[in-house]
Amino acid sequence: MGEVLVLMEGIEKTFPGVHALSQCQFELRAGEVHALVGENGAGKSTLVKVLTGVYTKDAGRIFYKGKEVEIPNPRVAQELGISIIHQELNLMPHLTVAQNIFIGREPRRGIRFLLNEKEINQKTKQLLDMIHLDLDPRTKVADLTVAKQQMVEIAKALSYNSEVLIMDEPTSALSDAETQELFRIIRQLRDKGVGIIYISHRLEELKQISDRVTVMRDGRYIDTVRTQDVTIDKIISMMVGREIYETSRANPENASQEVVLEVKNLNRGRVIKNVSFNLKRGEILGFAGLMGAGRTEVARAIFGADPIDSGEIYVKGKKVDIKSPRDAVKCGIGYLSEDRKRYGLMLGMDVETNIVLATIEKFLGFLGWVNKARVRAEAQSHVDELRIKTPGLQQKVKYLSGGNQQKVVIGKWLARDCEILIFDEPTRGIDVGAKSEIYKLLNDLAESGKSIIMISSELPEILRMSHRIAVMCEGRITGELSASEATQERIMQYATMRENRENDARYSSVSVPDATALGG
Amino acid sequence: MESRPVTVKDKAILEDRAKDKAVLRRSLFRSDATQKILAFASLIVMFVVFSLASPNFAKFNNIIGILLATAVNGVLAVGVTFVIITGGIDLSVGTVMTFASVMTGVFITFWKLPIIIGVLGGVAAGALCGFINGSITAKMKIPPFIATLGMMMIAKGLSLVISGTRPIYFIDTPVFSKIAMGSVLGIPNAVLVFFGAAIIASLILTKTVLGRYTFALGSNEEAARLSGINVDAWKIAIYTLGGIFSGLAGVMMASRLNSAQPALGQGYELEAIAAVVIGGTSLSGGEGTILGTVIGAFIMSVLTNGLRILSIPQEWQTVVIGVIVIAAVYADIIRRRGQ
Amino acid sequence: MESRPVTVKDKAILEDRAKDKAVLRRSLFRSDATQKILAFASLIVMFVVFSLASPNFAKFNNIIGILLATAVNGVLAVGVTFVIITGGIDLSVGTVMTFASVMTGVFITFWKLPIIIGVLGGVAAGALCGFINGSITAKMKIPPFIATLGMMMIAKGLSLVISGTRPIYFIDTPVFSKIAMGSVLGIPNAVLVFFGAAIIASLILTKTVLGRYTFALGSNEEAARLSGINVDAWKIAIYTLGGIFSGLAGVMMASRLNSAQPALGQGYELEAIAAVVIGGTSLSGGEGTILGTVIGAFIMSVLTNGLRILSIPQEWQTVVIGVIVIAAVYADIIRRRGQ
Amino acid sequence: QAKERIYIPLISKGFQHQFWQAVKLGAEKAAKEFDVDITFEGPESESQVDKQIDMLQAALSKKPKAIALAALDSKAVIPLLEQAKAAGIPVIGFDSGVDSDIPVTTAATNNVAAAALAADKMAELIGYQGEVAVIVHDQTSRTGIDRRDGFVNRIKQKYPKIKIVDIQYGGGDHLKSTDLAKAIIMAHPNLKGFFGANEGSAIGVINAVTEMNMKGKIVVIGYDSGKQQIAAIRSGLMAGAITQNPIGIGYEAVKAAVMAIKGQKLPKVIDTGFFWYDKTNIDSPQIKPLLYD
Ligand SMILES: Nc1ncnc2c1ncn2[C@@H]1O[C@H](COP(=O)(O)OP(=O)(O)OP(=O)(O)O)[C@@H](O)[C@H]1O
Ligand SMILES: Nc1ncnc2c1ncn2[C@@H]1O[C@H](COP(=O)(O)OP(=O)(O)OP(=O)(O)O)[C@@H](O)[C@H]1O
Ligand SMILES: [Mg+2]
Ligand SMILES: [Mg+2]
Repeated sequence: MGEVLVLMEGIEKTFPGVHALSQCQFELRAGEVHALVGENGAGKSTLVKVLTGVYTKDAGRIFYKGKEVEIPNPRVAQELGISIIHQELNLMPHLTVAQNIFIGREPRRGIRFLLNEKEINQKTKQLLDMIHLDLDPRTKVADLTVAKQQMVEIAKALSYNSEVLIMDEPTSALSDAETQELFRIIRQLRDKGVGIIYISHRLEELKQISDRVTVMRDGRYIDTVRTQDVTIDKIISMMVGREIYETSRANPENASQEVVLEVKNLNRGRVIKNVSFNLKRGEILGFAGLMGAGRTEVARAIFGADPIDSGEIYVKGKKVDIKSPRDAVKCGIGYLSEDRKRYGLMLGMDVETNIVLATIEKFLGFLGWVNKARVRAEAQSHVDELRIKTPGLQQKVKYLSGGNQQKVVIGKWLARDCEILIFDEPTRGIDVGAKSEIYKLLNDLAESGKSIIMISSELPEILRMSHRIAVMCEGRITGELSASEATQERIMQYATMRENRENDARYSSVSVPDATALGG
Repeated sequence: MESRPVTVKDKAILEDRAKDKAVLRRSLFRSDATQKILAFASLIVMFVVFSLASPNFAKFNNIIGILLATAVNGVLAVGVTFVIITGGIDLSVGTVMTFASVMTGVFITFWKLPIIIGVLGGVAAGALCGFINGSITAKMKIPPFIATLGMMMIAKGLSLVISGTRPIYFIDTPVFSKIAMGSVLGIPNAVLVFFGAAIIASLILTKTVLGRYTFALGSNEEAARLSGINVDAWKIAIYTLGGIFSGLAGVMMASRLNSAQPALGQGYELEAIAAVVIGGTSLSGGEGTILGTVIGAFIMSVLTNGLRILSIPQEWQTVVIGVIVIAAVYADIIRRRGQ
Repeated sequence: MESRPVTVKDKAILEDRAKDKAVLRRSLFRSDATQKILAFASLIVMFVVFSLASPNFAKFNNIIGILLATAVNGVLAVGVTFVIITGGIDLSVGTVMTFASVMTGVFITFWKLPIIIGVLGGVAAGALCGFINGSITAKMKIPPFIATLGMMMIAKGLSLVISGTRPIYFIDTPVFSKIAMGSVLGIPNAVLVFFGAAIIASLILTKTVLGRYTFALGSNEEAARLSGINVDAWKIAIYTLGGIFSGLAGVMMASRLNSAQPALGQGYELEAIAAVVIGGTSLSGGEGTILGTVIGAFIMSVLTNGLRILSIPQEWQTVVIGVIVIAAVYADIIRRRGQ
Repeated sequence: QAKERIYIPLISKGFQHQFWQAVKLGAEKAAKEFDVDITFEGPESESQVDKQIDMLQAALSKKPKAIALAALDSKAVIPLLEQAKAAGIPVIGFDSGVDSDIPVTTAATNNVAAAALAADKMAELIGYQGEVAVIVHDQTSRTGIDRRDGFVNRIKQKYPKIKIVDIQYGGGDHLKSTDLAKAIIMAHPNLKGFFGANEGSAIGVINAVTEMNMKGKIVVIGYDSGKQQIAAIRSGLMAGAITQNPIGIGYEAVKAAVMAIKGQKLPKVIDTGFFWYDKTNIDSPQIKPLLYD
């Protein structure tokens, strides 16, 4: 490890109602990958935002290569050679990939004002090739999947050639293959002497990629350790300060045989092709597949969020005609989307309103009068149940950390008391503690007779939680596995079972990567 | 929960609980109420300044005049507050108001219907326009700016067509003018109607489902839809409610002028929207209060009246109002930032 | 690239490649050009209908009349397109135009400066107003709706104050009226200036940094800020550019009327904004084209002219235009959805 | 103790237009002469009846010795006039009458008769037959309606061979009126005469005729004065126009207010008159003082 690049000490930051950082310290050396971990709301993002000039610190000192610096805005950080991939996507959806990557430093031609579009497209192409991302630089970002957008963010951060690169949960939207690609790039950079701050809730990644780990809790610095000296369990206990709930492998036998949801021959354009499956009472049905396999599409179609071309849906044996989410909710179906900010939350509104949003009709009196006391009690009960960390029911959701936001969305559907719950990537961007709570919650829900569809891109999670697993590829269900027969290998086999014969021929010899390489 | 030794986590929870209380205290202090009192303060300052500048300003008659001048625009502003909180806009409030007053005239003067039917009919005409605005916005997915711009023109044209481009007088029904101009304890009915409407609106906004959904639509419409809310229907309901207030304003206007003036109305939408925004409601939706709107409407009319009383030349009045509109919103922004 | 076994990742990439091609094909098909040709088609339809309805419509003189009637509003609309693409709005374009024409009058008629200085001065006056709009919006964080509403009133008041509420005539400088009313091959200069301004605007929007940041701000301002762009400075620049176009419109207006009319201007902003939106630019920012705006402006003026030629009573004209504004935007929405 | 100065507010129908500025000029002249204070204000457009009422209300709050009013809608102001009467404030009408006996006097132009005179002149100039069009500034305001109806009714009654082919409204906006007039001329190629019922409308017609090179082919008659109209009459572009006596209106209104305060007797109507002016009499001592530019 080389010289000390960044040294932060005594950092303080307070938001209205939240002491986000107190006496925080952090050290980054050249040529190391330094992981920053902690529960949701521990202050990780805040710390790196202070370092990159997004927030100004209340107190404390920052040294860059030994010299004390002030970083009042992102531009200064860029000029120092610090770049960041934010936890939330920060792209301009109406602009192309190339335009996004070179925003703010467009090559000019002629008199200084003319853009050189050709050059940025070329440079972008090179950059994308470097990270093995095959995209046309002229594609509009709005047309990309979240995962692709995340890769574009990574490409953008790389393009600065910075000496310090900060990645705030870069893998939360990535498939395992893409994650491996990212690690390859990170190692390359590290070998060149770049210092990397790596924030993630996927603790198994730490062992693969990080040299040192700094743990934060409740806005405070806990400790910095060398990764090879500690176990994951040790890190976890440092993070949460307690033991966490661990499921044994979900019981393969599902008690009930009663089918609560049956989907027959669902079709929607090219993204859903003849999807049929059923869901039994008290069952957790895992949906596995690669990025873009169509799992989200199926969920949205069932939920009535998108129109379908054909297909039948039966709830408890009765054929239902779901035309809108409203119909679905009436049939007792709840859907927790994969992009909570866009589809799940009213960011500008308080925790209470978000939790009771789908339920409020239950608390109405004469002329639509809302019974505030009952609403409050309902919301409070879910805040307590889910241990949502918030200063109060009136706190605006946008001020909660990502994990707590996710819990608020879950709270909304628990309040609604739906028979059938579809969880789309329920643990995306959530810390281990909260994750285990969510697992426990899913199990409790299933035990209490609710039926759950769980879409997840994390195979270990799928394997651990599901009674049964459906695997999708290219809009079709390519296989169904019971918990006992499921392994990562078999799931991957189904997940890559392509329709196109030509592709099959060309790739029949492809070896499925082994489980460890997939991050298991 | 099963019994287990107290862990670090539990301590953290206890600590959190203490922290929460502090936060709660702080957030009570910066509650909406406090904020509006501060906004109210700037209204008071304006009042004091004008009172010192002219002995005629703070006289009872002039205050009543200010209240009257606020009433119609205030009701319009209250109505458009709902639409703005959903993240929409309603440019048609002014001409819909006119349309409603023309329809009242048609019912009462042309068709000789009872006054109460005329009043309800006028309000219903406003509601209909609002309903159409809402339907165009919700079902045809036309941005509200355009939908209501279209409605602005349609209502304007129809008012002229229906009235035969002539004012409709309520000469045969002298009682009609009492709706706005009668008074209780010296306070004109129009003012009482305005306050009544504002109170009802405030209750709707804060205590009913409609109010909650108004905020929800403005905050994240897609999330609302995916929560099973019938977004289109509620949106139509909210625009209809806005139309009802425009209709009420139309009846008040007709009563005050004892006539339906078909050419009036355009330009009122900007005044109403300005009042809403000065009152702290955000044009991007998701937040706002009726009390703020009422204060905003008063700031506008106190200013206009005060400058008139001081006999400031009219062209300068325009300049001053322009500056104050910006300053008032800026003060609101500073205030929020300070908290 | 080092050689390595083909991985799942590669498969995904291949899959994506197919997808990307589809996207590419789709986006070629629904490229801006195609879309604008479709928008143009509805203009043509309108044209044909009016030509059939009245033999006087498609006469050369009337076409020139339509072109002239579009010129001033068109330049305003082109200017406000930039602001709208950033997700903002400019309600002051109409009165800023008036302010610029009054200043031109002051320079040329009152101060006897050379015409070219007067013209540049008028444009500069517009730019100044735009600069102030931008500064208030960017630095004071006042929503553009309010900032420019304030500016609308300020510019209106100042125009009256400066001109002494009297028109300023360009009687001593007959050449001045040639700026708009001279002609080349029968096409009035005003029309040529309009087309020139539109072409320059289009180049700025698509080929320069300013244009790029215009889209970036409208698409995701926070992301632009986090990318190190000096958002405030660029925003000010964009509003200033809008002001320059308003200034140009003011000079054209003054030249056409051979006088600066200080009482004119309010109401022009809604027409300009309507043209922009009819042209397919979204009020929520991030997308839009100058060609669309130009077509939108023509749709408005062809409609007005055609209805006049048909001697439709004016109140009905208002209704029809209201309906068509909504219909035009709806057609655009349907068209996009279809693709 | 200094004697309190007499204050008289004038509430007009507008303030931005030339005509009202001329009225204001006359009022100021009288104010100087009689040593009183005046203010002059009016709403932005002649449709804003309620704005005028607010202005009147604010003016009453200032406790003036007298008040002068050009009512946009005479019926709508009656409650306030009664208020003034109760407070002992004499009300003077100007520009157009108020349907009430509260105003002690009214200094006004008879717009209907004035427009009828324009119709007579038009008939004469186009040889008592052919197509004629009209642009009016406003569809609903008293002045707009009176001038339109005065012109149209006279044509209908006295000149059956003249056809009024189109009446449109340009809001007094010079630019809009120009485009409007052009469209009308396009739509009616045989148009022989064009009447613009206020300054903005008349200028619009002149602009249209110039832009379309129809000078000499269409007889243009205007209303009021102003630099451009006067120039157009001198150059023959406009055949002539009706002028009222705006300066006189303002002057008489203030003078009457002063007399009313002093308790002097006033006639019920002060007719300030209207005149036809064209190339021949534009510089005559009778016309010249009535024109403004
Ligand atoms: N802009 C803000 N305003 C108010 N509070 C904030 C703001 N940003 C963060 N917070 C609060 O600061 C604390 C730290 O949040 P931060 O986002 O840094 O956590 P994190 O460790 O990144 O969590 P996660 O893993 O969920 O992303 C949280 O309690 C959060 O609610
Ligand atoms: N809004 C959209 N517009 C266009 N195409 C979309 C949209 N959303 C998804 N798709 C496409 O639909 C297909 C199925 O995507 P979907 O999101 O359902 O996959 P998924 O299995 O849930 O994967 P992920 O892990 O990315 O969520 C993909 O080809 C994707 O690109
Ligand atoms: Mg974070
Ligand atoms: Mg998905």
